[in-house]
Amino acid sequence: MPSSNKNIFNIDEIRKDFPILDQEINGAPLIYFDNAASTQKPKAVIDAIKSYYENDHSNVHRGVHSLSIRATDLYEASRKKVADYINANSTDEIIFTKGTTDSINLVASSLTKSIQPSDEIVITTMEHHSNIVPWQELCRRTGASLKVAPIDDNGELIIDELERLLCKDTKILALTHTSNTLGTINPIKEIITMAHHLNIKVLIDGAQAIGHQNIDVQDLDCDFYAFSGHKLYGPTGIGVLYGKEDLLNELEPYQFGGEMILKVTFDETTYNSLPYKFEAGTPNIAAAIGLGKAIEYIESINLNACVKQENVVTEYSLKKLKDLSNIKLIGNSENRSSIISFTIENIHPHDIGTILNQRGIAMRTGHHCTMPLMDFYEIPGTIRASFSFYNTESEVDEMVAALQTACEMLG
Amino acid sequence: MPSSNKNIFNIDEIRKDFPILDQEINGAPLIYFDNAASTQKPKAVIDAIKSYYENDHSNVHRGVHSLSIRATDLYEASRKKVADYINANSTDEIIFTKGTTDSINLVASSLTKSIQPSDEIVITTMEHHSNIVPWQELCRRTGASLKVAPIDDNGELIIDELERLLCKDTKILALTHTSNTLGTINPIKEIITMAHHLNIKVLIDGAQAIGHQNIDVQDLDCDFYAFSGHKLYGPTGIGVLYGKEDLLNELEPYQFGGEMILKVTFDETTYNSLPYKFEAGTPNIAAAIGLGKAIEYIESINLNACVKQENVVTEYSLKKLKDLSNIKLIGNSENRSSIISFTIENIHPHDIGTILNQRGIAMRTGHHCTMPLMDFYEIPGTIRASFSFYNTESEVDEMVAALQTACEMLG
Amino acid sequence: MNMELQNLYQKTMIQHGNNPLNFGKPQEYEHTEEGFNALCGDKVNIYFRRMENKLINFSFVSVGCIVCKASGSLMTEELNNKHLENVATSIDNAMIGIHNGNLKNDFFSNDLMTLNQIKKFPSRLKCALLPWETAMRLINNMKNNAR
Amino acid sequence: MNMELQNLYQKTMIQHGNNPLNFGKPQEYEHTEEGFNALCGDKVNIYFRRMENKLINFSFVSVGCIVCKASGSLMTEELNNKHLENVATSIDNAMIGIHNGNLKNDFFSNDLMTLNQIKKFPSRLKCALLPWETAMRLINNMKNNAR
Ligand SMILES: Cc1ncc(COP(=O)(O)O)c(C=O)c1O
Ligand SMILES: Cc1ncc(COP(=O)(O)O)c(C=O)c1O
Repeated sequence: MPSSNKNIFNIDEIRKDFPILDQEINGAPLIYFDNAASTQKPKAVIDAIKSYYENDHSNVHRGVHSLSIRATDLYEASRKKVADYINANSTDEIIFTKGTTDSINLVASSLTKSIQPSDEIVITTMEHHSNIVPWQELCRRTGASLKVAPIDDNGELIIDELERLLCKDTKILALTHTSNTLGTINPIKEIITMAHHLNIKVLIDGAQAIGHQNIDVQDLDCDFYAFSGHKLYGPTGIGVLYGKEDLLNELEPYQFGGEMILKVTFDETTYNSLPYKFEAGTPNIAAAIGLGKAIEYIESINLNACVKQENVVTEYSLKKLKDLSNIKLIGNSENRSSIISFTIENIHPHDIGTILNQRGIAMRTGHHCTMPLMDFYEIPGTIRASFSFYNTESEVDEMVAALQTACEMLG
Repeated sequence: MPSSNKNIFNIDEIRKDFPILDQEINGAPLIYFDNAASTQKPKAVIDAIKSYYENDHSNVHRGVHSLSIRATDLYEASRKKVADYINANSTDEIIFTKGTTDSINLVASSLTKSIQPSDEIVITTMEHHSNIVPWQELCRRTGASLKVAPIDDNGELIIDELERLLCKDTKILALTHTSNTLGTINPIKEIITMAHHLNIKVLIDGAQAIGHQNIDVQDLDCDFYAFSGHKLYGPTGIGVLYGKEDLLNELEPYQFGGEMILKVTFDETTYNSLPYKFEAGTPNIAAAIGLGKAIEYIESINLNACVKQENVVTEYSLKKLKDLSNIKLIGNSENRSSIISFTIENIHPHDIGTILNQRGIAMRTGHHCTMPLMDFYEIPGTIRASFSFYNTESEVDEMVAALQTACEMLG
Repeated sequence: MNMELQNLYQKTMIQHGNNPLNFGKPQEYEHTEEGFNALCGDKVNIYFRRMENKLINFSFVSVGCIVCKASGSLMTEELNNKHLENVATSIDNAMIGIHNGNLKNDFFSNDLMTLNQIKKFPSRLKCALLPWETAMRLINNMKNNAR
Repeated sequence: MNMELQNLYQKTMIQHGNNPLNFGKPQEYEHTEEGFNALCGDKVNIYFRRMENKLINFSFVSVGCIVCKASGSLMTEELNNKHLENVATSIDNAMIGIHNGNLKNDFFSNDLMTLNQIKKFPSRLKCALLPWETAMRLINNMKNNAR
C-alpha cells in the first residue's frame, strides 16, 4: 500500500514505498544520490503498470471492445492528471512523448519551416545537451544563429547579458528551469515576461524542476514546458510536452503514422486535432498510466513536504561539504535545488565515483551531459549528489566519510 | 513461473502464462482476437519490469555506480537478445525506438538530405498509415515522387506491376511483411532481391510479421526492418529499427540530445557511434528489458509451435466464416498470417463490434489505419479477427455464434 | 441475448438506422459540411437550405454505422423547419442529453429517446454525436459567413 | 576499507596515476591521435615518432582519472622503443589481458600487473583501455597512410 494521507512526513514510512531502497551494495546499505539522473519508483507506480498489463491492456483509441475502452480511459485519465498537476488549460495541451529530449526535439523539428536565416535562437551556458543540440541542428537546417546567454562563476544566469541578447530577431528562448549540474533554479517567470515583451516564445526544460517544486504553466506563462516521467518517480519511456494550444495548433506535426491522422489518401493526408496530431503510432500506454500514478503518489505525500525534506538534506550536505578543505563547489546559486556538484583537488571525479560505490553510495561523476558548462569551468567533470525526499542527513554523513577516505587513499 | 521447456504445446498451460486472459467481459469469458492491434503480455514480461524497478533501476551508460552498471547491462543484454532473435550481424544494427512508427519515421526523416527531386519512393496499396505518411512527408520535403504498387482483389501484391514501378530513380522501397488488414504475407525475399538488382534500398515494416514467423534479416537481406515490442508480447513504448551497419552509419541522426553525442561545444557537435547515434535521451530501459524477456518467453515455448497453433485456428476460422452466407472475406492471399478481415452485407462493422464485445469478444472494426486500402475495396472498414497462439478453436465457435446473432439482430 | 444490447438495438434504432429518413444528397442545397470520425471511419455530410429564419430541406448522407445513421435520421427530423435561433440550442441540448442519457420527451420527439441508450456504450457515443457535431459546425460557419 | 578497492588503488596504480611517466606533449612528434570516452569525459592524446622500425618518444597527455593515467603511463613504458611489427600484438594482448584480468608477467612488466584489478570494476574498464585503444588507432592510421 502506498503511504497515502500522511499527515506528517514520516521518512521511514516513505522509504518503504520504494522497494529498491531496501538493498545492499558491496555490503553497505544503498544510498541513492543519483536522483537527477533518474528517480526511483514507488510501489504504487510499479503496481499500476503490473495491474494494467494483467487486467486492462489493449491498444487505445480505435477499439469498440471493453479492454480498448478501458486502456483508452486510463491513458486519457493520466493526461488529465498531468494537465491538472502543472495547471494546463486543457488536456489538448499535454502531448505524451518519450521524454524531455523527445519533447524538445519535437518543438525544434516542427518549427523548421517557420524559422528564417535572419532569426536567432537563444539558449544558455548551463543547458543540458538535450537543450543545445536540437537547436544547433535547427540553426543548421534554417541558417538561423544560435546565441548563448552567459553565466557567472556562481553558476547564475547573468540576466542583463541575457536581456541584451534578446532582440526582435530572437524567435525562441530555450532555457532550463533548474540546472542538472549546478542546481541553479533560474528566475524563469521574470525571464518569460521579459521575452514576451519582445514577442519571443519561451521553451522551458523542466526535467530537473518537475517533482522538486510546484509548476504552474499558466502562472509562468511559458509557451512550452518539457519534462520526463522517469525523473518524476514515473516509468522510463514517457515524457510530456506542454504547449499553449494555439502554438501547438500552428506547429507542423513531428512524426507521421497512425493516430495522428484524420484521413489518408495517397495524394493527401489530413492531420488529427490536438493532442493526437503529435502522437503518431501506438503510444506508451503503460508508462503514461504509471506517470499518472506517480503524480497521484506525490500528491498523496504532498509535494511541499517533499521539497522541504530535500531542502533540509541539501542544506546539511552543503554545510558538511564546505567543511572539507579540498572540495570546491561548482554552482553556488542563491536559489538552488537539491543538486550539488563539486570537484576535489587533484582527484578525478571518476575515481571518487568508484570509491563511493564501493561503500554503497550511488552518485554520478562526469560531465552530466553539460559539456559546454564543463568547458566554462575548465574541468573534465564533477561529482554530483542529487537528492530526493527519500534521502536523509545520515546518508549525507556516510557520503562525507567516504569522501574523506577517498582523499586519503588517492591523495 | 513461465511455462518454459515445454515439450508439447499445451495451450491450457500457456494461457495461464497470460494473466489478462482470465477474466470476464460483460459476463462472458474474454476472447481476445485483437492481437494485430496489440498482443497480451506473459507474466514473465510483467515480472521482469517489476523486478527491474524494484531492484535495478537507474539511468544507463553514464554511471560508475552498481545500479547504473546493472541497468546498463540489462538494457544491452536485451539488445543482444533482439539481435540474435532476428539474426542481425551485430548489436550495433539494433536501434531501440518507441515502436514501428518511430522506426519508420527515423529512416524517412534521416534520409531527407540524400533524396533528390527526381527520386522516387515506392510503397504499396496495403501499407499501414505508418508506412505511408512518413514517405509522403519525405516526398513533400524533397520533391521526390511517391509511387504505389497495386494489389489484386485477393489482396496480393501484383509483382509484375511492382517490378515495372521499380527503376533507376527509385531510392527506397518500403513495404509491409504482413498486411495488418488482409493477413497477406508478401514474398519479401524475392522482392528484396529484385530491388537490390536496381540498387534500391528496402525497408520492411515487420509490425505484423514479428512473432508470427521466423525473421532472419541476413537471409532476407533487407536493408531496414522495423517492428514494435507491444506486438511481440512485450511492453508498450519500445520498438526496434534494424538497419545494415553501413547504411545506419551513412544516415543522418534523427533526434538530438544526451547519449547520441560524443562531444558538444556551442560551435560543433560530434555524434556518437552506433547504435547510440540514434538513441537520444534516456532510453526506455524498463521496456527494452521487457522486450528481451518477451523474446526469451517465445523461444521458451518455441516460435514454430506458436505459428502452428495460430495456423490451426486461422484455418478453422476461415472455414467457419466461409459457411456464413452474408460474409465477405477481405483478403484471400494464398500465403497468409493469422489475421482475417471481413465485412457483412448491409451491416456496418462498428455495430458488429459492439455486439461481439457484449459477448466478451474483443475484435477491431474500422479502417485499421489502412484507409487507402479501404478506398481500394470501396468499404468504410472491416471486422478483423487476429489470432495469437493463445487462441483456440472453441473461441472461434463463440465468435461465429455471435456473428450470427448480430446478423439476426441488425439485418 | 443481453438486455442492454437489446435496448441499444431496439426497434426505433434499427428502423432509423437501416432506413434513415432525409437520407441522400439533395439536388439543391445552400449549406453543407462534412464530419468525420477518425477513430472508426464514420463519415456524414449534412445539407440544408435557409428560408427566411428557418432551416429547411435538412438532409444527410452517411457511411456510418446504425447508431450514426439513426442519429442522423432522428436529428434531421428534429431540426428540419426549425427557427434558426432555436437550432443551436436544440443541438446543444441534444448533445448533452445523448452524453448523459437523459434526453427528455417534453423537449424532443419520442423516437429520439432511443438515443438515451448510447450512454451505456461509451465507445459508440462518437457515432451518435457525429451528425449533431457536424450540424453545429455548419450552423456556426453559416453564422460567421453572414457577419 | 574494502579489500577490492585497496587492490584497485594499490601503490603502483596511485603512483603511475598521480605521477604518470612519459606524460606531456613532446615538442617534436610525427604521429598523434586523440581518444575520447563519451561516457565519462576521459580524454587522452598519444604521441610517438618512428625511427626505422621502432616507435620512440612514446608519450601521452590525459585529463582522465587515475586508472586512465596509470594505464597510459604503464603503456608508454611498455611500448616505447618496441619494434613496429610487435607493437600491435602487444596492444592486442594487453587489451585482452586487461579485459580478462589475466595479464602475465612473462610477457609484460611487473608494474602492468596492477591493471589486472580493473576487471572487478567493469565500469572502469573503459578508463584503462582508452590509452591502448587510442594507440592502436594511431598505429593503424600510420600503417594505412604508409600504403
Ligand atoms: C503493419 C503495421 N505497420 C505499422 C504499425 C504501427 O505500429 P506502432 O503503432 O506500434 O508504431 C502497425 C500497427 O498498428 C501495423 O500493423
Ligand atoms: C536539464 C535536463 N534536460 C534534459 C534532460 C534529458 O532528459 P531525458 O534523458 O529524460 O530525455 C535531462 C536529464 O538527463 C536534464 O537533466
